[in-house]
Amino acid sequence: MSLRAHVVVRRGALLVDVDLTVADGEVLAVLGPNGAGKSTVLRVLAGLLAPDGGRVALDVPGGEVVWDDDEVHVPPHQRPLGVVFQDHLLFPHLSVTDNVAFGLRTRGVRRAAARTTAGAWLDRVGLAGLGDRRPTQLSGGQAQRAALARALVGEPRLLLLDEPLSALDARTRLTVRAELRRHLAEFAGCTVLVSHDPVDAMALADRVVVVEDGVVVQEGTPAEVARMPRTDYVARLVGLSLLPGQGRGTTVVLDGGGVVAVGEPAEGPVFVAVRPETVALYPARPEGSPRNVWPVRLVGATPHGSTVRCDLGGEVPLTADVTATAFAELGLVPGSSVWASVKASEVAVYPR
Amino acid sequence: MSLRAHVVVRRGALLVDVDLTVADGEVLAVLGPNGAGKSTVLRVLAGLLAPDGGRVALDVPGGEVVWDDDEVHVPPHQRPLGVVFQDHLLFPHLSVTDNVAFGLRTRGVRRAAARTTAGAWLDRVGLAGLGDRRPTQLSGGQAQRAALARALVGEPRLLLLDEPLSALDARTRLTVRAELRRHLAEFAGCTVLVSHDPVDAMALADRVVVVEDGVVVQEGTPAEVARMPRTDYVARLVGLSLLPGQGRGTTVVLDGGGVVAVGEPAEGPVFVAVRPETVALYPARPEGSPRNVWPVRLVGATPHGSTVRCDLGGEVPLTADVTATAFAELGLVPGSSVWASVKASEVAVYPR
Amino acid sequence: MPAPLLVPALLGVAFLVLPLVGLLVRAPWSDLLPQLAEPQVGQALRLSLLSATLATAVSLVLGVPIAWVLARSTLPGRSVLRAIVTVPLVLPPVVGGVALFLVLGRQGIVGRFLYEQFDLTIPFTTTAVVIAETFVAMPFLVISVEGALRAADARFEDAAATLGADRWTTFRRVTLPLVAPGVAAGAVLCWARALGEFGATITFAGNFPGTTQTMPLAVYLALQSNPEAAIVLSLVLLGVSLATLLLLRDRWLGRSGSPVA
Amino acid sequence: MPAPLLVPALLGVAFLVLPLVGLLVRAPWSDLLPQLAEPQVGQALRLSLLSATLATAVSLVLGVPIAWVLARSTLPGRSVLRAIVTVPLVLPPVVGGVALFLVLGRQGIVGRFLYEQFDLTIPFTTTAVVIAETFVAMPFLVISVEGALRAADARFEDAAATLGADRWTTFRRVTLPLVAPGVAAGAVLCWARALGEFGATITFAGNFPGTTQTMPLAVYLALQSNPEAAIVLSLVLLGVSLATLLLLRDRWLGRSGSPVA
Amino acid sequence: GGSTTDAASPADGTAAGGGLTGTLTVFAAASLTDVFTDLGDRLMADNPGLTVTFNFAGSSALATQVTQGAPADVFASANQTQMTVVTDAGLADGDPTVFAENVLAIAVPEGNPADVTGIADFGDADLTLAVCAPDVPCGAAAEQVFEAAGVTAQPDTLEEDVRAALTKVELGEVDAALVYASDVQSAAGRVEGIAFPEAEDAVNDYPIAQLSDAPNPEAARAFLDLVGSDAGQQALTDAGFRSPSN
Ligand SMILES: Nc1ncnc2c1ncn2[C@@H]1O[C@H](COP(=O)(O)OP(=O)(O)OP(=O)(O)O)[C@@H](O)[C@H]1O
Ligand SMILES: Nc1ncnc2c1ncn2[C@@H]1O[C@H](COP(=O)(O)OP(=O)(O)OP(=O)(O)O)[C@@H](O)[C@H]1O
Ligand SMILES: [Mg+2]
Ligand SMILES: [Mg+2]
Repeated sequence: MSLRAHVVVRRGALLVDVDLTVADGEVLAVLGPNGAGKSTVLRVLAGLLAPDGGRVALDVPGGEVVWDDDEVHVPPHQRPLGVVFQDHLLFPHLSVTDNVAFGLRTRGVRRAAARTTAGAWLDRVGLAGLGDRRPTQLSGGQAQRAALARALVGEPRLLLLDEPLSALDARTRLTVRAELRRHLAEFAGCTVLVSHDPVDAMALADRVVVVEDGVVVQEGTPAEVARMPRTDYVARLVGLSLLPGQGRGTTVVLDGGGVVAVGEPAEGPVFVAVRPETVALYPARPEGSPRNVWPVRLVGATPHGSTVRCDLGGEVPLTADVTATAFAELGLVPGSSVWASVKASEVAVYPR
Repeated sequence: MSLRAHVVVRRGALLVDVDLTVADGEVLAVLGPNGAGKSTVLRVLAGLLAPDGGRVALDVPGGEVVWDDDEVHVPPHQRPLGVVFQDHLLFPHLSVTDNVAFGLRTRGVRRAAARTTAGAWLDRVGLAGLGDRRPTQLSGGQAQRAALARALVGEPRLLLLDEPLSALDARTRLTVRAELRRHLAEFAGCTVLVSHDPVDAMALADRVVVVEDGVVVQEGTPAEVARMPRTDYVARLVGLSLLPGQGRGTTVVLDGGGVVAVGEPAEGPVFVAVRPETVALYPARPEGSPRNVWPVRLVGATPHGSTVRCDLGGEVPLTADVTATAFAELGLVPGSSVWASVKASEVAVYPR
Repeated sequence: MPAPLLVPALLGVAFLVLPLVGLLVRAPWSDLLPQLAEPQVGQALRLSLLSATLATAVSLVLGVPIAWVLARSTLPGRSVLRAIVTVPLVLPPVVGGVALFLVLGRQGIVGRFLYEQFDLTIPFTTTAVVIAETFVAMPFLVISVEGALRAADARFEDAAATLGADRWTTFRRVTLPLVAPGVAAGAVLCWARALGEFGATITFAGNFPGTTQTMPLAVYLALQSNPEAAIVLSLVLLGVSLATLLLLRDRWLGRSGSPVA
Repeated sequence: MPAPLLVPALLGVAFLVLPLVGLLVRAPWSDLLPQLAEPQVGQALRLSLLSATLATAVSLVLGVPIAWVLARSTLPGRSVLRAIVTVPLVLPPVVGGVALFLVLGRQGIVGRFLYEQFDLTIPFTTTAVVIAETFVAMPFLVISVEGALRAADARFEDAAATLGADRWTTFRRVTLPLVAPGVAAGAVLCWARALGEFGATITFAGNFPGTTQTMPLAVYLALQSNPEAAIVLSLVLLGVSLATLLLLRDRWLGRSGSPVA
Repeated sequence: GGSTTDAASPADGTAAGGGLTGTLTVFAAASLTDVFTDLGDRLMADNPGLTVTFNFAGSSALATQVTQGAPADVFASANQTQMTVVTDAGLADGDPTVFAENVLAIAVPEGNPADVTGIADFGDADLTLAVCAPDVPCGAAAEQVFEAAGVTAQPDTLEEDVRAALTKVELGEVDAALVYASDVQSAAGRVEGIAFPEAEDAVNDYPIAQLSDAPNPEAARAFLDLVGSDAGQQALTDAGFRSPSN
C-alpha cells in the first residue's frame, strides 16, 4: 500500500469522512453523485484544502511521509503530485509546451531542457506539432491530453484526476478514455480518479470506492460494484433494479412488501438485483415456468436504441427493457397495468 | 411545417449553412461534435445572433412571420421563444419563483399573477416548495428543471434547448431526461434540441439532424440514423464500424482495400456497417460458414461492463465486443494478431 | 505568505499609513477638540457629505450608462470615447473649474441660456459644488463600472432577451443587479474623490460658509492662519469617511458576498 | 440601444466633454502657440511624464502586493486595511503634502534619520515629486487591482500549486499574467491621477523649474499671471495624456483582448 | 490711495444708525481671513439686519469669479494685478482704493537654527530657502528686493503662494523664506520674523473696490468705510499690515 488517507473535513452542511488506500500502480476510482464530496477529498489529497482531521501519508522506501495530520500540513507545491482538473485549467497565457513545461520549470529544470521534455510528452499524448498553440486553440480532447501531459511530466508519485472526461463530447470521450487507460496502465505511482460516470470508473479503475453524502457506501472491483450494487444510486447507474429484503431460503420477502423467488438460497438481510433485460412483460398473467410474476403499472418509458426502457411501479418496483416492437404490441401507455415476470435463476441475491 | 429556417452565418473560420424545418409538436434534435456550429444555429433561431444570410420564418394561422431575412431581423425579446441554456443561466440574484416569473413580468403580467403562474409551473416540474430558494441553493437537476419551467411559462411557440442535460451527473441525467421527455411530449409548439449526446437525441427527438463542420451530413428518425450512419462520427457514436466501398453484387470492395461479403446485393457506392457484438475473434484462421474472415491487429482494448471493446486495425478496420473471459483466453495484448469474422447476414449495407 | 509580496505590501501600507499616523500624532488634540464643536465645522462637514453623496448619485445616473455604452455597445470610436472620459483625471482641478465657467457660467455656452431664459445662475451655489465634484469624480466611476460590466457574464443578458426583456428591462432587472458589487466599488472611489475635491470647487463654486464651503475648503482657510487646526479638520474628514466606508461595506457590500472576504 | 441608457450616457459625455471643448474654443491658439515652444514648457512636460511614470512604477511595485494581500490572504482586519488604503483619496492633497513632511521631511520621523545619518534630504527634489504623486495615486491602483484579482479565477493558482509552484512563483508566473488587463487599467488610472497631481507636490516638493515644476504647477502659476496661457498649457497636458492613453491601449491593452472591444 | 473718493459716509466707519439690511458679500484674498472676519462681525453687530458673508480664496480665483459674474459687493485683492483684471472688465464701481500695505520679511523657524541674519543669506546655496515664484506678487517683490540688495538668490523652491512658503518654515523644512510681514505676524509663535531695510523697495498694495453690479451697494460702502476707518486700520495693523503710507 502506498497512499493511506483518512480524510475528515467539513464543507458547509456536509461532513466528509472517507478512508482510502491506494497501492503503487493501482487506479482507484471515487464514484459518487454531485455534491457527495469527491472533489473535496481530492483537494485534501492535493494539499489545496487542509483537512479538519484524519491523516494523509505516502509510503516511501524506508518509511512514510506524512502529508496531513494534527500537526503537519505539507503545502501542495511540496507534494510530488500531478492533478488533472475537470476544466483542464491550462494556463491561457502560456503556449501548450510552456504549460507542460511549467511543472519542470518550477522544480528548477532549465528552460531548454524543460521544453524538450515537454515536447517529448506532447508526442506521447499525440499532440506533436501543437506545442506552439495557445490552449484556447485546442479542441476539448486535445486540451485534456495536454492537461494529462502537464500532470505527468513531473513524474509524480500520486496522480489525481477530477472528472477528467466530463467536459468532452461523447465521441471525443470514447477516444480520450481509451488513451487515458493506456497512460494510467503505464503510470507507476498511485492514481485517484474522481467521477460520477460509472463507465469511466469501470473502464479505468482497478478498484472503486462509492461515496455518498461524504461517506463510503461501497468498495470493490468495478465488476463487483456493477454486479452487486449496495445503494440505489449505484444500482441505477449500472442499470439494475435493487430491492432490499429478508432471505427465507429460496424466497426473499422485500422490505417494501412483495416476495421474490431467487435461484440460490439466502438467509437474513439481503439485496435482490434484477437486470432490466431479464424482465418480460405480458398483457395477462402468464402461465409457465417463471416463479416470479407480479402485477405492475407503467410509470414511464424511454426509448433506448432499439429497446424501450420501462419504469414499472407496484409492490415490486422494477425496470424492464423490451424491444420497441413488443412495446408497441403491448399498446402500453403510462398508467397501463401489465404483468412482469423474471426467472428465479436470473435474480441475483447477496447479503446486505 | 411550422418553423422553416435556412441559417447562413460565419463564425471565425467556420461557415455554418444549415436548413431546418420543424413541425408543430415535433422535437428536432441537432446532433454534432464540439464546434460543429450547433449553438450558433440555436443563437440565430433565438435572434441573439443576426445571420449573414438565409431566412428564418414561423408559420402562423393565416400566413407566416419572418424573423430573419435580408431585410428583417426581429430581436429576441419580440420572438415567442423559450430557451434552456446549457449552464441553465438562472439569474443568481432572483429567487427561483422570480426566475420563472421573469418572462411573464416582462410581458406585462402583474407581480402577484406572475408569481402564482410561476408557482404552478414549479409544481409541474416537481419543484413545489423550493420557489423561495436562490438558484445556487438548487442541485444541478433542480436547476435544470427550473430553467425548463422558466422557458415554458410564457407559452412559447418555439422551444430551444442547448445541451439541456450535459451539466448533470449520470444519475440525475437519467431522471431529468425522462421528465424532459414527458414535458416535450406535452408541448404543442416546435422544439429544437442541440446535443452532442446520441442518447439524448434518441430518447427525446422525433427527428435528428446531424451537423458537422457547419453543414448537415445526415437527417432522419433516431432509429434510421442509429441503424444507417453516414459519417464516421455518427457511426462511432452509435457504436458501429462504418466502411465505405463499392457494391459488386453480394460483395463490397472497400475504399481502403479489403472485401466484405454482404447478405443483400448492392451496386455502386455504399456504406457497410458492422455491429461490434457480431464480430468474433479467433487465434487462428477459423474454418466454417462465415464468409468474412480477416487478419487484424489489436490496437486497443477497453473493458465495458462484462465485455471488452477491442479496436482492431488492418485492411478492414473494425471494433469487436468480446466477453472478458474470451478476451483473457485469447491472451490478447495490444499488437497481437488475430482473425476476425462476421457473418455476411449480420453486415448492413446501404447506398452512400 | 511569500516574502517578495509581503515585504513590498508592508512597505506600501507603511508608506500610505505613516503620513496619516504622523498627522494623528502631530495634531494638538487637547487644544483643538473644542474648536471642532464650532458650528462652522459641523456645517462644512454636513455640506461635504451631502454634496459628495449627491455628486455620487449624479455620477451613477450619468456614469453607469456611459460605462454600459463603453462595455456593451458596438459604436465605433469607443476607445476614443473611453480615453476622453479618462482625460479629465489629468486636468488640474483649478483649470477644471475655469472650464466649468466656460460652459455653465453666466457667460458660458449653456449658462448664458439658463440665465437669460430662466434667471438661473449655477456658480456659487451648492449646485455648483455638486457639479464641480461630479466633473472631477465621475471618471473614476465610469472606469470601474466599465470593468465590472466587461467582467460580468453577458449570457445572462441573452437569457433575459429570450424571456421577452428588451435591452432597457434587461439592464434594469438583470445587468445592474449582477454588477452591483462593481458599481458599489466605483461609487466608493467616486464618493471619496468627491469628498476630497478642492480646486474645481473653490474656483467654480466659491468658498461661502454654509452653501459652498466644504471641508477641504475649510481646511484650506484654516491653513492660512492655524495649520494645526487644518490638520485636525483633515483628520475629522478622514475619520468620517473611514467610518462611512466601513459601515457601507458591512451593510451593503457585505451582502453580495465577495468571494474571499 | 435603449433611450433610458442612451440619453443619460449622452448627457454624461456632454457634461464631461463640453468643458474641455470650452477650453479648446477659448484658448487663443494663434497668440500662444509660440509660447509653447519655450524650453520651460518642454521641461515641465518632460518632468511630468517622467515623474508620473516613475510614480506609477513605484505604485505597481508596492500597490500590487497590497492588492494581493487584500484579495487573497486570510489576514484578519483586511476590511479595515482596505478602508485605510482608500482614505488617502479623501485627504486634501495639501494636507497630504504636510503629512509627507511629517514622515520624510528634515524634521520627519524617517527623514530626520536620513538627514542626520546620510545627509539625504528628500523635499525639493524630483524624488519628492515622485513620492508625492505616488502617495496620491497609489490607492487608485490598489483598488483596481484588488477588483481584478477577485474577479480572476483562483483555480489556476491551485493548478500552479499542484505543479510545484510556491505562492511567489504562482503569483509571478500565473496570477500576474492573468490579471494583466486589470493591472493595466489600474496603472492607467494611477498614471492619470499622478500626472494631474498638484497640491501634495507643491507642498512637499516645492516648485523649481527643471527639478520639481510639473505641468500642473506651471499651469497654476500661469493662471496667476496669464490665465489664457494656463488654459493652453492644460490642453497640452490633456493632449499628451490622451495620445499616450490611446497609444498604450492599442499597443498593450489591445493584446490581451477585451471581450467586446 | 488711502481715502474714499466720494466721501459720503461719516468717519470712524461705525455705520451709524445700524439700519443696513440684507446680505453683504465680500470677496477677499485669503490672507485677510482673520481681519475681515473680525470686521464683518463688527458690522453685523452694528447692523442687526445685515448678514455679512465672505468668499476667501486666492486673488486670481476671486478675479476670475468676479469676471464670471459672481454676486459680490466688494472685492479686496492682495495685489494690484488681479484688481486690474476686474477694473479692466469694467466691473468696479469707481476707482479701487488701497487700504493696506504689506512689506516682505524673512521668516525663519523658531530659534533660527540656520542663523539667518539678513537678505544676504538668500545668496547662500547651502541653505534651504523658499521664495515666491515671479508670477505671483510676493515673487515679483522678492525679485525687486534682491536686485536692490545686489543678491543673487539661490532658492530651492519658487512657491506659488506665500502661505505655502510659510508652511515650510513652520514645519522647519526650510531655513528661511521670504514672506510678508503680515504672514509672520499670523504665525507668531511658530516662526520668527526678521525685518530688513531693502523691503521698502517693494511695497505691496492691497486694493479694495465696490463692484458695479453690487446687489447691496449701501452695505458695500459701509464696509469700505469701516476698512478705511481708524478701527479698521488698527485691526489691520494688529494683523501685521501697514496703513497706506499716503
Ligand atoms: N468552498 C466551499 N465552501 C463551502 N462548501 C463548499 C465549498 N465547495 C464546495 N462546497 C460544498 O461541499 C459539498 C461537496 O462538494 P464537492 O465539490 O466536493 O462535491 P463533488 O462530489 O465533487 O460534486 P460534483 O460532482 O458536483 O463535482 C457540496 O455540497 C458543496 O456545495
Ligand atoms: N463569438 C464568436 N466569435 C467567433 N467565433 C465563435 C464565436 N463563438 C463561437 N465561435 C466559433 O464558432 C464555432 C461553432 O461554435 P458553436 O458554439 O456553435 O459550436 P457547438 O456546435 O455548439 O459546439 P459545443 O458542442 O462545443 O457547444 C466554433 O469553432 C467556435 O470556436
Ligand atoms: Mg467535483
Ligand atoms: Mg454549443
